[in-house]
Amino acid sequence: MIGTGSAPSPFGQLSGPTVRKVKDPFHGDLLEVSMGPQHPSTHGVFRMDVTLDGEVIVKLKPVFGYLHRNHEKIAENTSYLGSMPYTDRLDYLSSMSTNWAYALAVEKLAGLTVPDRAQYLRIILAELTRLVNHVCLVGFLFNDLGTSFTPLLYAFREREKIIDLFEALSGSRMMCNYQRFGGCRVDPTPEWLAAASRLVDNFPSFLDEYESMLTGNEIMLARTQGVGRLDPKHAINAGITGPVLRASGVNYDLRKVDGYGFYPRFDFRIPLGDHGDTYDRYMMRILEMRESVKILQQAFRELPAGPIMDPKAKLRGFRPKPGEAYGRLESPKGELGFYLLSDGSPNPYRYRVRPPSLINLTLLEEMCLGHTVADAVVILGSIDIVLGEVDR
Amino acid sequence: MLGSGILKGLAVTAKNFVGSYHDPARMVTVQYPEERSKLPENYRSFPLLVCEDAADPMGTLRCVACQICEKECPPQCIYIEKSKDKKPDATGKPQLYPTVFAIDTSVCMGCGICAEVCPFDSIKMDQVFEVAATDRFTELLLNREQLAKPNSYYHSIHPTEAAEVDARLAAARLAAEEKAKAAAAAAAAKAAAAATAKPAAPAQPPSAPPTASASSTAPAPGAEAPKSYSRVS
Amino acid sequence: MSVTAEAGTFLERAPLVLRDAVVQWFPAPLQWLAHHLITIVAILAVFGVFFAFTTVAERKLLGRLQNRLGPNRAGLPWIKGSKLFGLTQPFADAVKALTKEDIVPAAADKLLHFLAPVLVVAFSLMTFAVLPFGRNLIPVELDAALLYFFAAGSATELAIFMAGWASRNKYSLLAAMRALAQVISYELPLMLSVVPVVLVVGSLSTSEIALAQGGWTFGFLPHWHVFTPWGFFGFLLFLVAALAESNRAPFDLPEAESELIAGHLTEYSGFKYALFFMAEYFGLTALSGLGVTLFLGGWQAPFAFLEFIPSYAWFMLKLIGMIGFFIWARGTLLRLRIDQLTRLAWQFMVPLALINLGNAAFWALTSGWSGPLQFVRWGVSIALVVGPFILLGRGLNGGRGPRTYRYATS
Amino acid sequence: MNLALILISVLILGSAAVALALRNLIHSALLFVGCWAGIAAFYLWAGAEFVAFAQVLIYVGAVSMVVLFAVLLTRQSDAAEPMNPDSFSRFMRALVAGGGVAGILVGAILGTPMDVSTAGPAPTLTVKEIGGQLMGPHAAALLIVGLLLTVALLGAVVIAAVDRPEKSEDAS
Repeated sequence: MIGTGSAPSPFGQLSGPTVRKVKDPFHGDLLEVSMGPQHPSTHGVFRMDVTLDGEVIVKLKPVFGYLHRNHEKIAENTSYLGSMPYTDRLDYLSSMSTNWAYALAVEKLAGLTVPDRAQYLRIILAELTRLVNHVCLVGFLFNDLGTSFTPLLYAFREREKIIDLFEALSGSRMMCNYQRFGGCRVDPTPEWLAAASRLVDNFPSFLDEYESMLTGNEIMLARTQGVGRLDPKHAINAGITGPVLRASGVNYDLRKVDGYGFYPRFDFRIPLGDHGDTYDRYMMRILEMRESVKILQQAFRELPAGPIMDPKAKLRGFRPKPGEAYGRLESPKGELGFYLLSDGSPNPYRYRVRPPSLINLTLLEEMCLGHTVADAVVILGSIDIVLGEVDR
Repeated sequence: MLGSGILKGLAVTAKNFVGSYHDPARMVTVQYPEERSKLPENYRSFPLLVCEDAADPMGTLRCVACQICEKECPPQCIYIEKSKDKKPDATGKPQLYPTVFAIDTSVCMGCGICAEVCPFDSIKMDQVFEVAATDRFTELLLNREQLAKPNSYYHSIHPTEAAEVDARLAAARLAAEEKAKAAAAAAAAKAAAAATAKPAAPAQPPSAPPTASASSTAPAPGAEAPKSYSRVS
Repeated sequence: MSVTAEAGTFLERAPLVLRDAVVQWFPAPLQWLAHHLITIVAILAVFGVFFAFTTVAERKLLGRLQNRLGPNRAGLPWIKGSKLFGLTQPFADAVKALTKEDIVPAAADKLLHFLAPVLVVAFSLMTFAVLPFGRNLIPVELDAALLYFFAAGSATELAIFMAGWASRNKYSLLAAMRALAQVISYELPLMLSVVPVVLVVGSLSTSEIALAQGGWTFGFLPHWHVFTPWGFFGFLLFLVAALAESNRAPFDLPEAESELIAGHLTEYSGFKYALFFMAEYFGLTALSGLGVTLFLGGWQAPFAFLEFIPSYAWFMLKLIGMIGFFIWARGTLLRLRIDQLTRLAWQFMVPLALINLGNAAFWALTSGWSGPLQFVRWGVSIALVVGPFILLGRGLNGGRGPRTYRYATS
Repeated sequence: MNLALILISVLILGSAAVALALRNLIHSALLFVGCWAGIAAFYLWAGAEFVAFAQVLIYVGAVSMVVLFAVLLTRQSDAAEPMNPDSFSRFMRALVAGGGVAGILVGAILGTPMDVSTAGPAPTLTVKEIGGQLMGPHAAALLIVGLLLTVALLGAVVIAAVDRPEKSEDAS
């Protein structure tokens, strides 16, 4: 019988199906079940070919690509500015931080500087996106655990308030298309800033109510503690980043490692987990939300006045000099990077996205072996994948 | 003690249940067709063509068919055909106008880049989102008659932005008039000078007005950077 | 064995008087048939409408739990724009269920596929025969009424198996096996939590159990079983077992949408699916009715001065209260995994039910104690139950608890 | 002979006979359930409510599940057509065995002195008296049956409990 403890190094594990030879008659043949792509709980079009021995998973093959839209090839035939609205469609739950990652890469490529007010605005919007993303994830995780939408709708009630702020600022709730190379597109009005800081101030009270409802819940403890354990060594070898990695106890957060934007000016802490199971991944998101609230409160206090756009930045006819650049930031799902290779023409020669969701998905099988189908659904929910980013 | 977590959970849902009757924060439903939540000013859905007055939309279109938005549009969903003749635009300068201006709203994703790069403030983002249609090809492919909306409507949906644009256009029109007067005065002075020295040389034809060169670099939107192009009639 | 209408307010006797009046119209040999037919028609009418409005109540209550309005747009069919706060929603759903195409898979076992919904509704309706709705309003006066209730209830398992097997679908068979494992493993705690009531009352007949809970001490403390330690604890066990038996809330594993689509109902559509839905609600109402009869004093009024309200109104009020709790639990609690569910049944519920049985025996034996001994009696009775609850609870929870987290220092 | 009795016996015997004739095991198992329900109806007709409901609860509820699970879980090889007796002597031996059993049964039924004619009104027996009887004179029989069932249950658990190594990740 295969337990996760005896799993060899992940790359060996993924190569061949480790199916037990059937010896005694009581263990009937294995049941091949394909969950998805049209399945209520797989967060979009994603399929898992699961081989079951009774209730226990013996082999799990993730199948994706149903939402592939040829994003990178299209980007090679569009101008740098033209690709910006498409980056919203990558991780459609956190479009502001994806925009920032793309803008970061282009600014590194073209050597543009960004005024202070724009840097602060970018941090404010990135942390607001982190709140939106983590609230969504926690809501969906409880939906997979089987509540009939109640925690999800509480989470979405809070998400709506933040999304309405994005709409008032950038013009669209989820497809913000807000950042430009060298700054931001629209300067927030004082009322917007007041509404945003009011929202951030009473966000912790929502989190307290949410935690009191669910974190101590016995069924939640039974369903998630010890489920889908991820070994730190395997996580590092597989290149996993973000809350999934930190839940296994590895201290790697790009905001501290790279110190991009004005993050070094803010003091915030990075929560780390000890067991690396689904409960830890859930708690990582809750604690990260509390840290984001601290960052936001400091940012609203210290937001300077001044221009939001680098005057030298040209909107059209933008031709960076030939060269390459890799800009990355800590998106709510992990390390999101954009690699750009420019040949001096208005279109990038090569445009590559490092999708954290796809890379976090590679170890899904190792986490699910030995668990039941119900656990596999919960483990998938705790990894937080968005198919727009996985398939690009 | 086993069950305390579950009881706390039940308490929270009970609080929400009771709260939904008196606490507006816990009753978030907006009954859509009857009640409508107010759209923020920056909200954008699909583009619209601004025309000066509602009576004669096709005559007073601001658009000069420069096709910048057609080139910049990421999904390439704008199609423009230039006119052969010219007609004077708001500041009196003869400009081309689009005979065909079609946007395929089934392709358009409402990103607003066309409104951003348009140097003549002629295409802006509308706030209509009830665009259900029964036929994808005819009803969602909007021609310029369907796209054109009067400036008054533009003021109603984007008040501050419209005010800025009007202020800028007015300033540009004033600058154009001064220049025209200055040019006329200079021409008159030259003519007078020529008249005094008329016997010396035949009157030179008035120098052709320098053609307007719409500088391609439309400055970034934002309150303080005025449009750097100038037009002389 | 017809129950004649006797003393009580007019409202109290109204249903019986009406029934006897109608029975007179029939010729003598057919009178007993008319008597029972009227009872059946009454049950079907009352609980058919009750089922309809339970579905609406569930959707509206869940809505309110989740900060939104439930269905409120269903109006009268031909009056344009009439909105009756969704009260006609169930009839709209019924029409939808009727008009939807009823697809039977080609490989399905036609006979069993058709028979399953019929049997599941029939058996869950049969359980209504022994519930005492009012002072004399009991459809069939049986001496072994409780045994009849559980016999009819356990027959629904057969129908679930038929549904799972007849659909010839890998998922529905897997889900049918899970549903059976769940229903069978929760039948034992359900019956064991009911046995203390039989022990104290001394009879299996539900009307006698309801009668035994009459009377009030000091005029306002009713003698309901739920106000005794063994009764309160038995009621909790009964609630959890009833939740599991009717496949609801934390135990709605068979139709767990996050796993096996719609469980053994995957291949059903149209009115057959609505029948399964109806059977689940009838089962839920029947179990709540039984719970009300056994623990909440059946049709007894809570206070002496409220005696004038007819007894069947009290029964309905308590029934609505219990179903309200089921809906509330459905809106809040997470779902258990299949092995946790069966472990909860065998390692936690069954031992506690047996201990509670001993506790009820202790309570029955010491009924003679009075004065200070009363407190000792209550103390021992409570300790007898709470002690094992905490010990078994700690064993079940496996030392799991909310964790504290460290923060990165660098 | 009472009409109801005839109807019930036709139901019981009919469903049993058809169950034997059917090839589909699940259908025959379900027909057996019909047969057991018929026996419960028989008890009801005889006025023994307690036994009838116990019969339905135990047979239609539980035993039918065991039979159906057994049919499902055992390997059904499709090659199992009915074995027709290949030689005459096997047929004779089968006839003798069947006949012998039938003879013993009929002999026992006819032999016992049952005064069918004076069947008085069914004694009205309340459940309390049945309880008293069970706990009083027949307590020993009840305890033995209880012990037997527990042993059977433990046996089933031992067979079913496959020695799965304790799953490491459930160590919490």
